[in-house]
Amino acid sequence: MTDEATATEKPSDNPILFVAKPMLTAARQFARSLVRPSTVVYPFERLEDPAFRKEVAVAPGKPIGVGAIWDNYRGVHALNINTCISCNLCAFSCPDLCIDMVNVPGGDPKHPKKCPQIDYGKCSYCGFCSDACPEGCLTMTTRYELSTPKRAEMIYSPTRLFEIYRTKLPMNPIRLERPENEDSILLEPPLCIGCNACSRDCPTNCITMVDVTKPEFKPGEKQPRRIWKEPVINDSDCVRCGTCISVCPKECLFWGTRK
Amino acid sequence: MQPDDVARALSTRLGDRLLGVETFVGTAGRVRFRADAALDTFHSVHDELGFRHLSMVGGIDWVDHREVFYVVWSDDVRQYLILSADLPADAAHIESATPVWESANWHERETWELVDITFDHHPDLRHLLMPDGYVFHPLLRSFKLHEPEELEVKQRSV
Amino acid sequence: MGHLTPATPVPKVAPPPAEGYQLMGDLPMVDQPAVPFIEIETVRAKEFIPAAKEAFTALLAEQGQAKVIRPTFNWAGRNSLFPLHWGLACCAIEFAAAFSARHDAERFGIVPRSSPRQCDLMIVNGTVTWKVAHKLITLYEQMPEPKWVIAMGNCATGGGPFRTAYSVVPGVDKLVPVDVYIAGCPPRPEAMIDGILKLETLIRERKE
Amino acid sequence: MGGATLFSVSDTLASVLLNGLGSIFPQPIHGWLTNPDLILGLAVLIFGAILLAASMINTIVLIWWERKLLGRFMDRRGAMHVGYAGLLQNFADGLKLFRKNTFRPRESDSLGFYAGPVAYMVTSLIIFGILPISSGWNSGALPLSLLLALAIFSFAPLFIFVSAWSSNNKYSLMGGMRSAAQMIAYEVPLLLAVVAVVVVSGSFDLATIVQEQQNYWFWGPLFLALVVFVAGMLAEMERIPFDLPEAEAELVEGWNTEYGGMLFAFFMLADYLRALVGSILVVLLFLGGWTMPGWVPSAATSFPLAGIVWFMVKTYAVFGLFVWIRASLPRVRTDQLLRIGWNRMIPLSLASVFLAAALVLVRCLPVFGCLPSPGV
Amino acid sequence: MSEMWLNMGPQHPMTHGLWNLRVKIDGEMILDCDPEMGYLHRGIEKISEDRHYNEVITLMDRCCYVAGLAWEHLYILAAEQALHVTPPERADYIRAMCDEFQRIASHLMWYAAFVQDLGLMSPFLYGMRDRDLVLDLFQSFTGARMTYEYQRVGGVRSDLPAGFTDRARKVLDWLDERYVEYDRLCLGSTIFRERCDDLGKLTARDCIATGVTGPMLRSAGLKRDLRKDRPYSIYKQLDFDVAVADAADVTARYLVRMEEMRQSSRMLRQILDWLDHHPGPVLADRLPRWLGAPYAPQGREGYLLKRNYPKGLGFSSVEEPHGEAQAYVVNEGGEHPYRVKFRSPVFANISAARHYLVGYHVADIPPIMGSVDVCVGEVDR
Repeated sequence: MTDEATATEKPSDNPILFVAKPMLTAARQFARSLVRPSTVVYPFERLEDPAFRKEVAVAPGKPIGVGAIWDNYRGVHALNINTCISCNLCAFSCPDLCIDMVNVPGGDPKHPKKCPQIDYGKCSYCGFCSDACPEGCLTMTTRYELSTPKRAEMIYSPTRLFEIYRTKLPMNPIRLERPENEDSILLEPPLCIGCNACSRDCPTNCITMVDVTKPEFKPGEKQPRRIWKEPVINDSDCVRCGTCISVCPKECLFWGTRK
Repeated sequence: MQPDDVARALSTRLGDRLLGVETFVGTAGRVRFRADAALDTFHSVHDELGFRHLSMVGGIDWVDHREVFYVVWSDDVRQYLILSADLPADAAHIESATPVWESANWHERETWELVDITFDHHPDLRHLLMPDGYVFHPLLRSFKLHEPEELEVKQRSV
Repeated sequence: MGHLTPATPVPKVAPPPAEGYQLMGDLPMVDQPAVPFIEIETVRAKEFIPAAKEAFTALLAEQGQAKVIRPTFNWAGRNSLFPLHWGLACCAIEFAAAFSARHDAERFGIVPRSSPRQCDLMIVNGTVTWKVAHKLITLYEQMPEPKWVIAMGNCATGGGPFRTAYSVVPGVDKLVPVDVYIAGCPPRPEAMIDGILKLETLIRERKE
Repeated sequence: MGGATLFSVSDTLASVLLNGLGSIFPQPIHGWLTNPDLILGLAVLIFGAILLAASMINTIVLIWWERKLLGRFMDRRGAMHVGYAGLLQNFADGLKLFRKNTFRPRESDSLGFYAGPVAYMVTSLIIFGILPISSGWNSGALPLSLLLALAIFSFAPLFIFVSAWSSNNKYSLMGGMRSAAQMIAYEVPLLLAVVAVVVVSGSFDLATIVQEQQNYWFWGPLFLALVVFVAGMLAEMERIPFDLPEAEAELVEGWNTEYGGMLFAFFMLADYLRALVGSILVVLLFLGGWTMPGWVPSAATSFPLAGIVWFMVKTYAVFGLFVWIRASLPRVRTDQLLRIGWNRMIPLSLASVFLAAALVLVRCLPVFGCLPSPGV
Repeated sequence: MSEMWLNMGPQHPMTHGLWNLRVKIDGEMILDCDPEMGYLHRGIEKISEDRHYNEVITLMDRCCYVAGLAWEHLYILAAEQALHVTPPERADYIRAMCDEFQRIASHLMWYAAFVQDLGLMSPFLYGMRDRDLVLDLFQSFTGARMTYEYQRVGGVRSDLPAGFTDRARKVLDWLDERYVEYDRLCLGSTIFRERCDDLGKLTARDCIATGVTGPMLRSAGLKRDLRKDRPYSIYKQLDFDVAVADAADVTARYLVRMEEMRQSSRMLRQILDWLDHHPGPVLADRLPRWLGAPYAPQGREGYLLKRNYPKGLGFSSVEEPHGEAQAYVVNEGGEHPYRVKFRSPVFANISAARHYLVGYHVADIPPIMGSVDVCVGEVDR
């Protein structure tokens, strides 16, 4: 059964060497680490510092920084509040449900802007949210030191995430391309009452309400109570967040393939 | 080995207690048998077909009934075979596979604990993953998960 | 030596009169047994010991402790934190990696010990299930004072991705008091060291 | 023994102190204070204090030395942030353990639990009163100091067993049992290896043994005995590869599982005290003690400090060897340990005794002398 | 000493995780043992039923935390079969590369833990140090050290960064030198051989009866490797040997794992060469919307059901670093899997503990359990 065994031959017992072989190996390592041990003296030297990586990579026999590329490390998030369109995609793509959309101070008090607030006590740093972000305003940075003595301090408000954005840490450059055959949002016209809710709440303003011709009603026929407008969705601007579907009171919007 | 070969080999001993062998990509087939033919099926699969290695036992709760499935491997044909039997939801029990495959022991303990399928004549049917005395069977569909309730946070006394 | 504070006298509470109890004047008076002199002296000596202790502690607290003793012991305590050597889940691997050649947490005097008796820091590195909860509490109680707890990673902080599960404790702070939370899933070894350094700053300001 | 010894220094110190103090008082008190017995007693106290301080500081520095060395063997740095290069690390550890809560498990035996570590510590400390560190260290004219040192050295497993048994823990108990078995197995070859040294040097006095090595150190002619002695010493010190009693992988912390706080610090400190004693014994018996090749003996005697420094350098180097072994070898199993002890070590040590006797007989020692001596 | 039961765990340096080995001992001899699992049972199979297909991947990394990418691959293979999706070829190659690097990382972790059990101190540090290099590679294309969330149904998240293959080759060169050093430290030492030879014997017959797989099975002389026997992914195109030893003891397991790392290096060089010359997409382009892209917009409930997405069953089996892992995914047409069931190799390996522990000494427990390579996360799930 074990004819072509590759690992069967054991190194022969050499009683003369006894314990000398491992001791010599350890001594060789000792001599090597006298020059420079592999240790990164952490609070003073950091691997995410590119200059330091270059220095240790060339140290003799110590490829510490060879494999490391830190650009796409998934650390704490950075949020650009200015470009955020409040599309909710991050909150809905989060598998751990750690993102809440909260009001950002400032702006129009009647229609406050909502931006993600992240609870780092729940976040699992999977990057689904930054992958889902259509505008690239929610990205992950290389910062990983998040220890705190208070549990409440682990919840990062949008303002705090914006401060991280402004520190100009290296950010995750990976942008996923959208699939080509993405579904679009379709309308089932007979149900629509033209209430404008979808157009009002669309984060990208890609829904415009256009007039539809009011049909002739025979006298006595029940006339539907509605506004004679219908949404038209601009597919190239649409980020497919589905806000319109969730706000539609009559459930007349649905996912589908546009012919 | 193809599903037809499996069916031919098994039908002699099982007769109409073999409900059929379906094609399953990546395996030799999916044998569906009646629960009362369990030991016969195990014996013939083990002795006659030569599937000597039991890899996995699992249960599925389809709300109206339950399904138990076994994954076995043969070193001769180098293929997997899946055995599956439907059990009624109110009396889900089946003969234990431990006399045939010793490795079924822990798998069946786990399946009993999580999906509430009792294995008759199991040598040691007690809790494996949950603490003793746990009365629920979490992988049933009726067992729902929810956000944890807020418990009191312990503070340092000094 | 400072003033001796008298031991607080135990107030003698008269037993409440029972229901329907009546004072009767013609009851014979019973003589109190005489307390021997030596016994009284013993009681006094016994009182002296706690009083002297208290005074001595007060003296230390007033002068020496704030400036010399407490900072010294705080310095010692924060520079030799022995964490409990145990691994719960994923974070345990990063916990081990923090003691590897690259990160080398021993630089800060952090040496994991296997016995809780010799530890002063419990790093809860992973998911805590209800099955292990009482063992965790036992281990915590076996550690001698002063002791600290670090919740490492999201599972220990609040259950993490598994907090909805039926078997998981939603955060170890429901079982034992937690001093520092380290976010991350799992935190990098550097982040763990950073958490311990944060704990050291807490110990530096310790007032006990 | 000429020159100033440490004991004579403390003797002088005591007499100066007491004479000065006595001169203040009138006659009867003056007479009492300058009593030679009292002076001698004070001298002993001073001497003991100096010894205690020296051994403690040396032990703590030894721990630092091990941590740094181990760090380099493991391709890392070791303690480095507390004090310069981590020198204060072990002081911080000790202070912290001093501050910790002292406790005793409820089911444990009170007397054994407390007395064990203390006795372990004390027996390790006593040996320092016997060991001559330099020619001018102590008067130490005990004719049997070597035997006394080894006898006290072998007390320790007894106390380990007592504390292990009384802490009422299965792991501790197993550690204690292993410790006892190990002691019995390794005491014999250790002593036999020492016999070889005694045969060659012709004395049980450590100082004499060292002086015998003035011309040539014993490690060359008695290499076999050295190997046996080092192996036995490793077992006695309970270090890898013979650290079964506190084998961390299977017995949680071995016999000190239930100990914490100051009692644990006692154990820790006593372990390293014993390591220090072991290294010192190796230096004394085989590496020529404070003697130095090319040094005129009288110079060393008249200036003991140089001898001490040279001695400590050797001691730390020997301890470095132990650390090296610890860094690169796995630990053996109980039965293997006993088998090695009875089946290999004892024949080897017997052979070394015969070898030593033969060497003495044929008077060919200078041939094997590893270092040429200027004097002879 | 009379017989007594000894609880080793849950907090014990031997366990490398959270489980309890109850052993019945007489003096130092083991008479009986009873592993007690479940201290880390997190209900991953149950939580998976509440998550959509890509979100289960985050759980897979935490299920087996030393071999996250291998478990992602396992789940993805089953999910793709259940969902009728085929990944592009380059994604398959990248997944195989992940598998093999993960095998090296996992075996290095095993090496570190195993030698520490034996009392060897510095090789623990060497193993962890070299594992960090592999983790650096992972970090450079997945963005995390241990929990990668890299593979997706229908491909992988992103392509490899520029210059990755050269870096990977450098690390492989470094590791090839280190394997020699590891062998010198362990096999070259007489004490190691005396401790590990004839220890924890588990014959091939017992292995099959108790369902033991992986390096433990191969160390018993049975040449079974799913990468050869049932080639999934692209393993048919690779040239490698199956590491086998026949002594069935701890040394044999050591030899098999060391040889596997060498074979992984050999495979990786082939894969890296292929990746250099075949650029292409890494995510299937004709994906149903909910599967490929990590978007999860509102109004998603019942999305696939409404569209009559075909139902399916998925079964996959991969050679994980610890042994054969299997996944069984039931797709009932919803966007959540109806049932996910995993088979962990360590689960079976531990359940056979009575066969390879009884009759040895207490001091032998750490090396034997170390050679089993316990990862409690995947046992308890």
